Amino acid sequence: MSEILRVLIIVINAVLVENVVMSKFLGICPFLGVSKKIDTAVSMGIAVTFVLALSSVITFLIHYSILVPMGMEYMQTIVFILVIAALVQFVEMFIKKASPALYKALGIYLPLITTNCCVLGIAILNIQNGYNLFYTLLAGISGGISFTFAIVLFAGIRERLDTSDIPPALQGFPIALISAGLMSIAFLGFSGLTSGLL
Amino acid sequence: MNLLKFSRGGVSPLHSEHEGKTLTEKKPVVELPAGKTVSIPMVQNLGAPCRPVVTVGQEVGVGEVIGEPLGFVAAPVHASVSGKVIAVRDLLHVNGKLLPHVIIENDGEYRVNSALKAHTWEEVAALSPEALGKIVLDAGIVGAGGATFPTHVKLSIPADKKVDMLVINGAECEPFLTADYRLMLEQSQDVIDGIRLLMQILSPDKALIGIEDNKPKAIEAMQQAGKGVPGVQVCVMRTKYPQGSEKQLIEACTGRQVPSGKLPADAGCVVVNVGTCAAVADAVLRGMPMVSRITTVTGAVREPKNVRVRIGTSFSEAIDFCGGYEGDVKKLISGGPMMGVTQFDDGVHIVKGTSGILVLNAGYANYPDESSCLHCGKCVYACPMGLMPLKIDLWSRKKNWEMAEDYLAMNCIECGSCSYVCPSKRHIVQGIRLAKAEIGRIRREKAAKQKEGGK
Amino acid sequence: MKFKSIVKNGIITENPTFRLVLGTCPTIAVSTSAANGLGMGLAATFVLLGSNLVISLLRNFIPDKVRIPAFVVIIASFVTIVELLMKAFLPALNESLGIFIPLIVVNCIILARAEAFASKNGPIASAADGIFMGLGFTMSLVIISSIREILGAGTWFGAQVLGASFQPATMFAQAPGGFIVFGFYIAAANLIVGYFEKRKGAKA
Amino acid sequence: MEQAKFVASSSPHVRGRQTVQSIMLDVCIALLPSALFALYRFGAYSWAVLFSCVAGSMITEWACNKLMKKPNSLKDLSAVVTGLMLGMCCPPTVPLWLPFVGGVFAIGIVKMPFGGLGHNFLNPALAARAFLLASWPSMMTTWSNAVDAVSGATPLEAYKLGQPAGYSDLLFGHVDGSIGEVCKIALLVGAAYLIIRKVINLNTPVGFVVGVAGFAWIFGGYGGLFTGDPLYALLSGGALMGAFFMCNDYTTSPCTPAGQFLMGLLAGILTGVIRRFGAYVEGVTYAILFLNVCTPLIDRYIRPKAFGEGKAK
Repeated sequence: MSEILRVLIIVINAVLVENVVMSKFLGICPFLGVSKKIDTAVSMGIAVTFVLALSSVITFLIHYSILVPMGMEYMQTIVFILVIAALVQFVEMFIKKASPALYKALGIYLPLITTNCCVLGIAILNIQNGYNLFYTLLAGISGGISFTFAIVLFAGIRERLDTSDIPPALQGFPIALISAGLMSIAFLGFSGLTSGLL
Repeated sequence: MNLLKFSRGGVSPLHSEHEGKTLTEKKPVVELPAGKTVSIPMVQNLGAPCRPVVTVGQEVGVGEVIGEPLGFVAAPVHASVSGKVIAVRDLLHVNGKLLPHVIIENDGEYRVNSALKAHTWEEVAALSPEALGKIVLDAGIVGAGGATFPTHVKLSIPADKKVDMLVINGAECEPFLTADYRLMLEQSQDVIDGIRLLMQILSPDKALIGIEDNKPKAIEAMQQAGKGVPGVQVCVMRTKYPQGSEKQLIEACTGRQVPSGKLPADAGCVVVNVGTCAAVADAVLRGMPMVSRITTVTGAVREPKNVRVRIGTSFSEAIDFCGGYEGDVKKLISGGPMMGVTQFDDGVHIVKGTSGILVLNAGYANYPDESSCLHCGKCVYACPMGLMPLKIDLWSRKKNWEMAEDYLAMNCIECGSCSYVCPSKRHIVQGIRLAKAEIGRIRREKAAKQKEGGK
Repeated sequence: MKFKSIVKNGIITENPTFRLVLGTCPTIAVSTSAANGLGMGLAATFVLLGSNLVISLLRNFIPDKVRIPAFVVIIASFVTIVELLMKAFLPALNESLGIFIPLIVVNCIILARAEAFASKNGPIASAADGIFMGLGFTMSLVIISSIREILGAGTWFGAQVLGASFQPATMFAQAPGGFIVFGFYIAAANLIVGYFEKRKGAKA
Repeated sequence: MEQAKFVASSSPHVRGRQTVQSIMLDVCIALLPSALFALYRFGAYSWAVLFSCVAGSMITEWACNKLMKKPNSLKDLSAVVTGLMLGMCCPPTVPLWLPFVGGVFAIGIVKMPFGGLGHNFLNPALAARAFLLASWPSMMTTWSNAVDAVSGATPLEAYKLGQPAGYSDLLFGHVDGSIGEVCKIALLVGAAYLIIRKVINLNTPVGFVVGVAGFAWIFGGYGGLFTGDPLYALLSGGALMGAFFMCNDYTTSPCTPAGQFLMGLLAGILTGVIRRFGAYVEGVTYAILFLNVCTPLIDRYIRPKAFGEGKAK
């Protein structure tokens, strides 16, 4: 099979079949927290995708060029989280200088990304799955797209919930979680979609 | 036949049912004698009100000016009977507010004010458009279809705009109302005369008379009367509500769309109701200002009728003339059932824009209980303005005016098609109206703030 | 008494799960069985206890500017300890919790307690706060995972509880079940707590 | 102020005849041919399944209203419709408690927590079917029945195995499948009734049919592109049921003409994708559910062209 098709299938797999939020349970905090409006959800998604792509590559390089040679794989968690925290800080500073407009749109979301577990989670998974650099980058980007996809759809639903008469006891987080659960029912149908192709 | 229609939406209220227009469409217009007194409101048009210029005790003749306009967008008010002014005081108006009325004791002589002057066609031919426009203004002519926009304002086209189409509104798309229909049948010559006069003022390329295909006799009559008048043409339109709305009518007759937020003149059109045309003819050729009009009194009254009624006659007099109420009446509406305004009391008085008096009994007038919006989209299909009424209404109820504005609440013409089709019986128009009011208020506040900031 | 309020805070008034809605990822991901829930809860409790204690001890030495990175390093160290211990002694549990063990690092509960409590209070109070916050989290996890295990597999801590004729609804063990049960759990917990608070308010 | 003589209200003062109740009743009537066919083909047990579904949803609706202290909403018949729709998608062999649980799920979790009729974002019947399918997969895919014990594979399964059923069998329902979806003629009669009664419009169904048939034609065949059988794809499984009864569910589909067509088209294509590549044999349920999730976005960004907007003169 051609390489391009394979890449496409990997992205589809990440977005629909093994969606980070809907089936891997990563990044649920921002998924619930930053999904009240579609516009902010889109911004958050872009920011996460950006950081994910960068952090995947950097953690990959650090893991194989520093940790493995030194036999310190057990330090993975500490090192990765520090790298991600530093990276987010750096990206924030860089965007602030390079594009104030972008900073205005994404600025407040960037610090939140440090504690977004899909960033650390995907970095660790990449190592666990033994991906090479190309697939690590691909996993980072498709993970970001996957998160963006889920959060934007969810934001659409939540905007609509704003005009509904939700019973008081369920308002806020409960209905958001129930909506997310029902949404993941809809995602169940994609299971096995790419298994025959990968 | 290829029928004309506006491009989107619309509903067919009461179409197949033998209620509505059949009640009165075969009834010739009869004169409704004015009562002992008439109470003429000083607010009879969209725009500025009038100031009473008569004093208590003064004798007035039919057609004498009793209210002078306070502004450009206003038309003078004339006495509709002859007699003595007995009071000037605040009374309930059809718009629901307490407003000044001039009350005249009717002496029954209908003595016409001597200052009025009729013109022959030869005299008319010598008049400039401005002079003709002045006659229209002095005659207090306002849009007779119900919107009551002063006609002379419509006729003064800004220099940067060119009007090439005069569109005459004979659609009468509201259920129940037949006043314009009877007018077109019985006074087709007056309507054509009015059109000729208006054409002299505006010099358009064409005058299109839009009539719905459920009024074949009116179409025939107008075609007959309009024969030989250059540029006049009858457009037969498919029966669909709200065909008689200005923007929809223009689209149906000319194929042009008035840009959103703009006036018909921006599409090169002026729209005038057939009743207004007849009033123009009256004013110019007979010298009589707008002191009476044809109104349909219908619904739950014993003898529904089309009547020619003098301005200032009370609703109760009109209803008594038509045999009084029938059955358990619940609603009294000034205008048609789709856009008319409900009245608390039948003591209000007929104004220049009262195209109908509709009485609904309990079976009809029940104010349905709402249920939740199903998002069925029927209102989206029905909306002639291409809006999403359900969204505006939903956001309006959550007091989220930005979202309501985002869904183009301000484009709404309040035709009621959305509420009509709604299976959940939601009062969509009401919600949109609220949103429009709030958005308007916010815009005005913003403008005021900017002005202050500018200083 | 302060201790009592710490207990109450951790388990009820500021329960990380149903009041603050923090740490949602592990709550949904690992609550497929009661044993997993308990394991995850205790692991998080251990990290909370350790990080709260150490941070509280070091609170006067850490410069304010590098406060957050320092906290993260401390938390990550404890997570690593848990990771290694689990790998060594509870390999089965480690396997089923998988990636969510290292992800305790980014569990917002822990950083939130470090920032909000441990950096401002003494070591004993901080340790107590860590324990009871952890227990509050564990309690929620055990409740949610018990519901999911019973409905989704008919078992509780692996033991058959609902007779053999019961046909388990496997959806509750899958993703949708996690979200939905969690949602209803928050609603129910808030209703119950609200009811008692209201009654107490009425008494007082 | 003195007692007003007349009622004052906002215009318009006349309303159309269609009500929520009349619409729901029409849907029930439209489902009747399929239900009658099921009675003929699968026997009385199939009606027991339908009743179990309806009972589950009605009881839950009543209980939820009690619990939330809301007025009883049973009389709008929406719970009946949800129950019937769910029953129509169940195999005729399920144990009776299963559809009941499905009805409870449809109303108690998919519909009422969001505020009841009109507020849910997933089609309750389909979501409940997905729930049943995810929870009790074997029961939900056991088709063999007492009437003829020969078969055991639905037309879609047969197609994958290379032994497709004949068109007339598909059309007249001589195949295995869920209670309501086997007889296409009955479904089409019901759909025609709904169209005549102006309950549904054709935007979504046409989009869905085009999507399913187009995808099946291009990618559905096993001999390369453009070798698929679009008619077979339409007549098998729940495609027609999905097109005319599920996809265009008012609440969970877009409300603009363009949005409705788009939603139908995408759902149709996705159905094809899941049927062809997915783990499930039938993809209608999940495809429509997924498009339900997308509906708020479609409604947000696909708007009708407003009168006089962007067209100067």
